[in-house]
Amino acid sequence: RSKNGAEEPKKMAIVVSTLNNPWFVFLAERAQAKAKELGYESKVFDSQNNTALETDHFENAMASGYDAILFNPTDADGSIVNVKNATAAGVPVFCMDREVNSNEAATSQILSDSYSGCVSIARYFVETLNKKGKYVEILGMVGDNNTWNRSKGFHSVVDHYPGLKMVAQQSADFDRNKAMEVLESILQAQPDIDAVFCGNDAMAMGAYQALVAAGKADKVKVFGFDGAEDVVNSIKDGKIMATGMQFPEVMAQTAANFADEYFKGKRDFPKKMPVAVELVVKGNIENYAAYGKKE
Amino acid sequence: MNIALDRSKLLRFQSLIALFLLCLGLSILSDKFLSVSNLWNVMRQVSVNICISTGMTLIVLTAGIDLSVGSVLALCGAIMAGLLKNGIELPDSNLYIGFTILGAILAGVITGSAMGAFSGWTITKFNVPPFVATLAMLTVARGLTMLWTQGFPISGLGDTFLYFGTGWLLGIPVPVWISAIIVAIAVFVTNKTRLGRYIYAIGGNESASRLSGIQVNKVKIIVYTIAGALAAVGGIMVTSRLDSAQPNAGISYELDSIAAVVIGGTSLSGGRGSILGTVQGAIIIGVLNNGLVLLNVSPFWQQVVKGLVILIAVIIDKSGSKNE
Amino acid sequence: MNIALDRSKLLRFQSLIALFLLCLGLSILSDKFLSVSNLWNVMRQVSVNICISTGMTLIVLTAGIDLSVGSVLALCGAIMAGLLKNGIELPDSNLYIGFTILGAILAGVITGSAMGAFSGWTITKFNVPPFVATLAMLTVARGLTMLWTQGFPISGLGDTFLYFGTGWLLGIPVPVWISAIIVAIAVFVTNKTRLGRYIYAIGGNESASRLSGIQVNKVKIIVYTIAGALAAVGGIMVTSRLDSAQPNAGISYELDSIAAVVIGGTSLSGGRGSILGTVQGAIIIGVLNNGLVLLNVSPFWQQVVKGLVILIAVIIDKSGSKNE
Amino acid sequence: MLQVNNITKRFPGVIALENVCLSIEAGKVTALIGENGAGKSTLMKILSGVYQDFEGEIHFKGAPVKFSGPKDAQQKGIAIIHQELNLIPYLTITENIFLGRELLTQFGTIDKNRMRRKTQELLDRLKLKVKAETQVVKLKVGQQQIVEIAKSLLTDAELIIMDEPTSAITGSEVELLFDIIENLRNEGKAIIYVSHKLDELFRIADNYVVLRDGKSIESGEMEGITQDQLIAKMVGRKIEIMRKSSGEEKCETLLEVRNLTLKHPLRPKEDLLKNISFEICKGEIVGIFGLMGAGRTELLETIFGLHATGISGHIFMEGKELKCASPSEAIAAGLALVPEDRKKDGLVLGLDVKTNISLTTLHDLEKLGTLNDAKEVALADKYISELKIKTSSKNQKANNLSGGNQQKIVLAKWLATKPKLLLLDEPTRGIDINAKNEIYKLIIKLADEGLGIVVVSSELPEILAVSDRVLVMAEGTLTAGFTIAEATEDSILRAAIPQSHFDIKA
Ligand SMILES: Nc1ncnc2c1ncn2[C@@H]1O[C@H](COP(=O)(O)OP(=O)(O)OP(=O)(O)O)[C@@H](O)[C@H]1O
Ligand SMILES: Nc1ncnc2c1ncn2[C@@H]1O[C@H](COP(=O)(O)OP(=O)(O)OP(=O)(O)O)[C@@H](O)[C@H]1O
Ligand SMILES: O[C@@H]1[C@H](O)[C@H](O)CO[C@H]1O
Ligand SMILES: [Mg+2]
Ligand SMILES: [Mg+2]
Repeated sequence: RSKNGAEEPKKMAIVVSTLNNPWFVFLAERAQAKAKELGYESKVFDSQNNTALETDHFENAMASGYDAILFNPTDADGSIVNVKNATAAGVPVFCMDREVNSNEAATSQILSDSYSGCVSIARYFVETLNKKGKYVEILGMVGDNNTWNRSKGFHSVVDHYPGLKMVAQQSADFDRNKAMEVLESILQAQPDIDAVFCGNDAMAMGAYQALVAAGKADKVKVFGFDGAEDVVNSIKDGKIMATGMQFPEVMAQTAANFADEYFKGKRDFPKKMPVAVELVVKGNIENYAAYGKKE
Repeated sequence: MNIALDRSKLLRFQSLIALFLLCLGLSILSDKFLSVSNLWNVMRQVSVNICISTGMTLIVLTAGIDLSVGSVLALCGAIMAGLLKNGIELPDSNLYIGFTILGAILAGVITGSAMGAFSGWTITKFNVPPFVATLAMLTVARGLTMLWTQGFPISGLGDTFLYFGTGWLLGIPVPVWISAIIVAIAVFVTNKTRLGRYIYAIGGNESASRLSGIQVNKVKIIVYTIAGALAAVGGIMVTSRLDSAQPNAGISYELDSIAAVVIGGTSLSGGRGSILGTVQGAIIIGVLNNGLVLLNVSPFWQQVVKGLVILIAVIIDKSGSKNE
Repeated sequence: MNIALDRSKLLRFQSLIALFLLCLGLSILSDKFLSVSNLWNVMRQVSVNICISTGMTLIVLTAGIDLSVGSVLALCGAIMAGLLKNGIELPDSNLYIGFTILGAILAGVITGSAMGAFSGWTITKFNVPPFVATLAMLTVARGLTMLWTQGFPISGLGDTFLYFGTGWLLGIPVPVWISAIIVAIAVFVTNKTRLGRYIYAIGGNESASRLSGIQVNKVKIIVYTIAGALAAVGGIMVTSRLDSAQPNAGISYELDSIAAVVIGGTSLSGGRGSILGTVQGAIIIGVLNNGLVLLNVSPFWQQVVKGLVILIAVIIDKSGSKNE
Repeated sequence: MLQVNNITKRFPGVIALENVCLSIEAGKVTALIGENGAGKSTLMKILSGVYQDFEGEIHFKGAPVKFSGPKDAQQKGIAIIHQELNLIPYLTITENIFLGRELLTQFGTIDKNRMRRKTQELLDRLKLKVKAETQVVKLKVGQQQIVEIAKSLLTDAELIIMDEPTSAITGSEVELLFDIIENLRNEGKAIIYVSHKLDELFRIADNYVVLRDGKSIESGEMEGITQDQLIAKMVGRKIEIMRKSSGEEKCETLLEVRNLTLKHPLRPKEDLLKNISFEICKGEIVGIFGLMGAGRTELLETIFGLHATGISGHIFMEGKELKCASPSEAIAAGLALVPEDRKKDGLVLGLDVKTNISLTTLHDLEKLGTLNDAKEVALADKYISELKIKTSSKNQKANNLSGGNQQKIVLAKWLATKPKLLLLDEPTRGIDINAKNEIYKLIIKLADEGLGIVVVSSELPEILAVSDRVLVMAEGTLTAGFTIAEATEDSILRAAIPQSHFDIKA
C-alpha cells in the first residue's frame, strides 16, 4: 500500500486486553518474539481492560499503517466493532485466547476454552473432595466475561453434587492481594472450609497465603486457573491442588504464523481454532512449566 | 493603564503553547501524525473526555470535584443499552415496555442527571465534602451497573444507534459534533449567562456569593446535575462506538477528566479557569496517547513518557501564563 | 468566652461515632465480627492503608494531594523484591551485588523518598498543582515498575522477609506494629514539633506562613518525601505478605487512602485534621470491607452498600461534629 | 534610625511607589498618611522584607540593609502589623503568635506550656479576654487584630510598623494600644503608624510623612499643624468635612423590628440578641454604636436573613413580615448589607472589579437569558466614577486594589441593587478621609432620595456625623436611643459600656 508500489516491510500490531497481569504480558511477549523471528516489526498495545481504549488503539494502529492485528480482545461483544472495522479496511485480525462473539468478524480465532477448562478442574475438584464439603469461590472481575465463563464451567459440574456446599462467593478482581484479604475475612466467618476455587492463579496464590497465615494450608485445597509460574511450582510442592493450563505461547505463535501466511497470500484460515486447556495436577506436573508444556 | 488583558483572551492561550509544541514535535517525529485522517481520529477519541470534562470543569469551578463520572457513564450506557435492547418487562403484570432510541437515550440522560443531582444534594444538604460524596457515588453507580447488567456486556444495539459513535456528518465524525455542540453551549453558559457567573463567583468566594443573594446550594446542585447528564452523553458515545455497553466502562475516567481540567488551567480551588482550557487539556492528553502509539513507544515506556510529557506541558503552561 | 473546645479533643472523637455504629451493626449481624481473631485480621488488613494514609494526611494538611502512592508502593515493592532475589548484575563488568534484607528495604525506602521528593520538587519549583504532579508520578512510577519487573511478579523472597507482613510479635501482628509505630511518630511530629506546626500553618494560609518566615517549599518537599517513604513501607508490607511483588500492586490505593483521610475529618483544603482521624477513617473502610465479606454480601451489591455506608458515615460525622 | 532613599516599586502596569524618601527617628512615632492606594502598605511591605524587588535603598541603624525576606527583617529588628490580617485560621492564638519562632524544649519539641503562658501574658496585657488556645477562626475581626498586635510585640523589635492597627477595634482597645505605643516610645523604639483616623494621629504621632500617588510629598512635625492642613497635603486640595444637617421629618416606617431575639448557635441557653425593637423610617439614617462584641453585626445579619434558625420576634419591611430565611429573600424585599469583613464576605477577590460590581444585579443585565456586556460595562463605569474607585481598569482583579477601594466596590455592588434599606456594617473601615467624606455624602444623598440607612460603626465621630438617630447596643441588648440633637459622646459611651463591667467592678 505504499505509494510507489515498492512494498514497505509489513508490521503487526499486538493489541492485548491488559498488561497489568503477567499472563497477558507473556502472551504479548511471545507474539512479539514470534513476529520478530518471522522478520516483522511489531508493537504491543495495552487496552487496560477498557474496550473504548481498545477502539482507540485499533484506529491508531490502522492510521499508522499496521498490516495485521494479533488481538486479545477486552470483550467478546464490545470488541466486535473493532474487529469488523479493521477487516473492512483490509487489515486481518487474529484473535488470541479470548474470542469475539461473531463468526465472520475475525480472520481467525485461536482460542483458549475457559469453560471446558473449568469443567475439567471441577471434575477433579469433585473427586478430590469426595463429593462433599464446604467450599469458597473467588471470582475475578465481575464485569469480565472470562470470570463468568470459568465460574459457569465450574458450576456446571459441581452444582450436581448436593454434598458440595458453596459457603461464600466473593470477587477479588484477579488480584493476589485482594484474594488474600478476602479469604482472610471469609475464614473468620467460615473457619471450617475444605476448598477454595479461584478464577485465576494470582488469586489462588493469594488464597493460599491467607490459608498459610491462618494455619489452614494443609487442610484446605486450593484450585486455580492459568498455569502461572508460582502455581506450577506450588503444585509441585503440593501446596495447590490443580490449575487449568492455558497455552499462551501456542496461541501467540499460531496467530503470528497465520498473519505471516496471510501476508504471503493464504486466505482460508480456520474460523475457530481451539487450544485446549489442560488440567494440571501433582500427578502430571512433570510435563508442565510456566504457561505451557515443558520443552 | 490597560494592564489587565481580558481574562477570556488569556485563558484561550493558556495551554496552546504546550499543545503546539507537542504537535510540532510529533509531526517532526512521525509523518503520519499530521494526516487528516489521523487528526479526525484524535478528535473522535477525545470527544468522550471533552464531553465529561466539560461537566467536570463546571464542578471544579465551584471548587468541587466529581469522581463518579466514569461509573455514572457506565451506568447510563448500560441503562440505555438495556432498555433499547430488552425494554422493561414486568413479569407479574405481563407488561412489556419497548424503548425507541430516543426514549432509551432520554432514560440514560435522566439517570445521569439524577445521579448528579443526588451527589449535589448530599454535598449541599449534609455538607459532605464533594470528594467523599462523589467517591461514594463512584462505588454506588458501579455497583448498580453490575446489578443491572449482571456483569455481562449488553451488545448488538442496531445500526441506527451506532451512528452516535461512529457516524460522519458533513465530513466530521458525529462524536466530534456532539462534543463541539456541548462545548459551545458550555462556553456560552459560562461567559454569557447568570448561571455561569454564579459558578465562578461561588468558586471564588462562597460566603460572599451567598451574601450577594446567590442561591449557592441551588447552583451547585444544578452543576452536579449537568455533569451527570454529560457523563450520560459520554455514555451514549462510548456505548454506540462499541455497539455494546460494558459493565466496566469508564473505569478511572475521572483521573483523565480531572487531568484535562487541570492541565487546561482550571484551578482545583475553584473560581478560575475555562471550558476552552479544558478542551485543550483533553486534546493534549489525546494527542499524547495517539503520538506515543505512532512513535511505536513500548507500552511500559509509554507510561513513563506520558507522565513526564504531561508534567512538562503543565510546566510550560505555567511559565507561559505567569503574567496572568 | 470559652467557645473554643480544644481542637485535639474534638478530632479524637470526630469519626468515632460512625465507627462505633458500624461496629455495633456488624456485631449484631454477624457473631464472628467481634471475635479477637477477626479484629486482628481487620487491623492487619488496614495496616497498609494506615501507613500510606499517614503520609497522605501530612500532604493533605498542607493543602496538597498525592495520587501516586499506589504506584510508588508497587515500584518500591518491586525494587526491594528484585534486589533481594536477584541483586544487581552488571553484565559487562562482571559485577554482582547481592542485597541483604535490610539493604533491599533501604533501597526501596530510598526509592520511595526520591519519588516523593521529585513530586515535591516539581510542585514547589515549577508551581505545578499537586494533583497534576502526582498524577504524572502515578503514571511514571507504574511504568518504571513495569520496566523493572517486565510485567511479571517477583516471588519467593524467603521466610525472613515474610515476617514483616505475616509475623506476630507479643501477640500482635507485625504489620500492626509497624503501622502503630508510624502513627505514633506522625502524631508526635504533628503535635510536638515545628515541622508539624508548619504543616498545619501552610495548609491554613500559605502566604501568611511565608510572611512568618516559614520555608514553605522546604516543608512541602519534606512532606512529599515522607509520604513517598511511607508508601515504600507500605510496599514492604504488601510484598512481604504476598511473598511476591506484583507489578499491579497498589492500583487505586490513592482513592482508599484519600477516602480514609477525608472520612477521618481532614479537610482537603488543608490546615485542619489529624493523623488519628485518618486512622479512624482507614479502620472504618477496613471494617466495612471485612463486614461485607463476613455477611457474604453478593459482589454486585457490595459496591452499592459500601458507597452508601461511607456516605452515611460521613453524614453522621458531620452532624456529630457540627459544634466544631 | 531608618533612612529610605528613592524607593521605586512597580507592579505590572502600576508604579506604586516613585522615588520615595523618608527617615524615621528612634523614640518617635511617625504617622504615615495618604489616600487609599497612595502606596503606604506597599512601602511598609518593602521595609519589612516582604517585597525584595524594588529600586532604591534602605539604611537601618546607619548601615545599608537588604532583607532576604520577612524573617530576615524581623531578625534585624523590624516588626510589622500588616493591614490585612495574616493569621492562620485553624491554629490557636498561641500557635499564630509564635509561628516561625516557636519555643522549644530541651528535647527539641515544641514547648506548648511556655508559649501558652507567654501568649496569655500578652493577651492579658492587651486585655483580650480569650484563652490563648482559642482558634483564631473563632475570633471576631477586632480580636484578630489584637492578636496581630500581640504578634508584633513578641520580639524586641527596634522598629515597629503598624499598618492600620485600629481599623477593627474600638474604644478601650484603642486606648490600650496607645498606652503600649507610649511605652514603646519611651523605650526608644521607632514606630511607623499608618492610619486614616486623623484624630488618633494627633494624639500619638510626633512626626508625619505624607504620600500621594506613590510619591513622598512632605514630612514634618505634628506639633503646630492642623487637621485641615494635613488633609490638604494628603488630598492635594482642601475638602469640606460633611456633617448631616438634621431636618426633622415625619416618619414613614420602612423597617420595624419587634422583640427580636437570637439564640447562640452552640449554646442554646444564651442569646446573642435580646428582645430588640426599633424602627427605621424612610429617608432616615440610624447609627448603631457599640463596643466590640455588642451584637451589632449579628443584628444586621439576622435582619438580612443570615441566621435562619434560633430567631424569635418579628421583622416587618414596609408592613410586610420578613421571614429572615435567606439573603436572596432579603434582597428581594429591598434590603442590602455591606458586611464588616469585605475579604471574607464582601468580594470575590479573584474576579475583576466589573464582575464584582455586577454580581448582585445580574438579572437586570440579562437580555434573552444572555448577559449584556455593554450594560455591565456601563454599570461598572458608573460606579467607578461615582464612587471614585481607584483602579487601573475595570478588569483589574479585586485582590490587587487597595483596601479602601475594595470597600468601595462592595458599596457599589449593593447600591446597584437600588435597595430601600441599606445596612452598612463598618462602611468606612480602612477608608481614607477623602473617600470617607465621599461616602458620607453618598449616604446622605441616598437618604435624601428616601432610602433608609443603618450605619453600624465603632467610630463615634462618624456616627455623630451622619446619623439622624443613634441607637446604642451592649451585650446583645439595645441600651439607649438618642436623636442626633440629644446625643453626646458621653451619653453614647455610657450606654455602650456593658452592665457586667459595672457588676465586676462593684
Ligand atoms: N499585588 C499588586 N498588584 C498590582 N497592583 C498592586 C498590588 N498591590 C498594590 N497595588 C497597587 O499599588 C498601589 C498602592 O497600594 P497600597 O496597598 O500600597 O495602598 P495604601 O496606601 O496602603 O492604600 P489603603 O489606604 O487603601 O490601604 C495601588 O494602586 C494598588 O492598586
Ligand atoms: N460564629 C460565632 N460563634 C460563636 N460566637 C459568636 C459567633 N459570632 C458571634 N459570636 C459572639 O456574638 C457576640 C456578638 O458579636 P457581633 O459580631 O454581632 O458584635 P459586633 O457588635 O458587631 O462587634 P464587632 O465590632 O466586633 O463587629 C460576640 O460575643 C461574639 O463573640
Ligand atoms: O487467563 C487470563 C488471566 O488469567 C486473567 O487473569 C483473566 O483473563 C484470562 O484470559
Ligand atoms: Mg494599605
Ligand atoms: Mg461587627
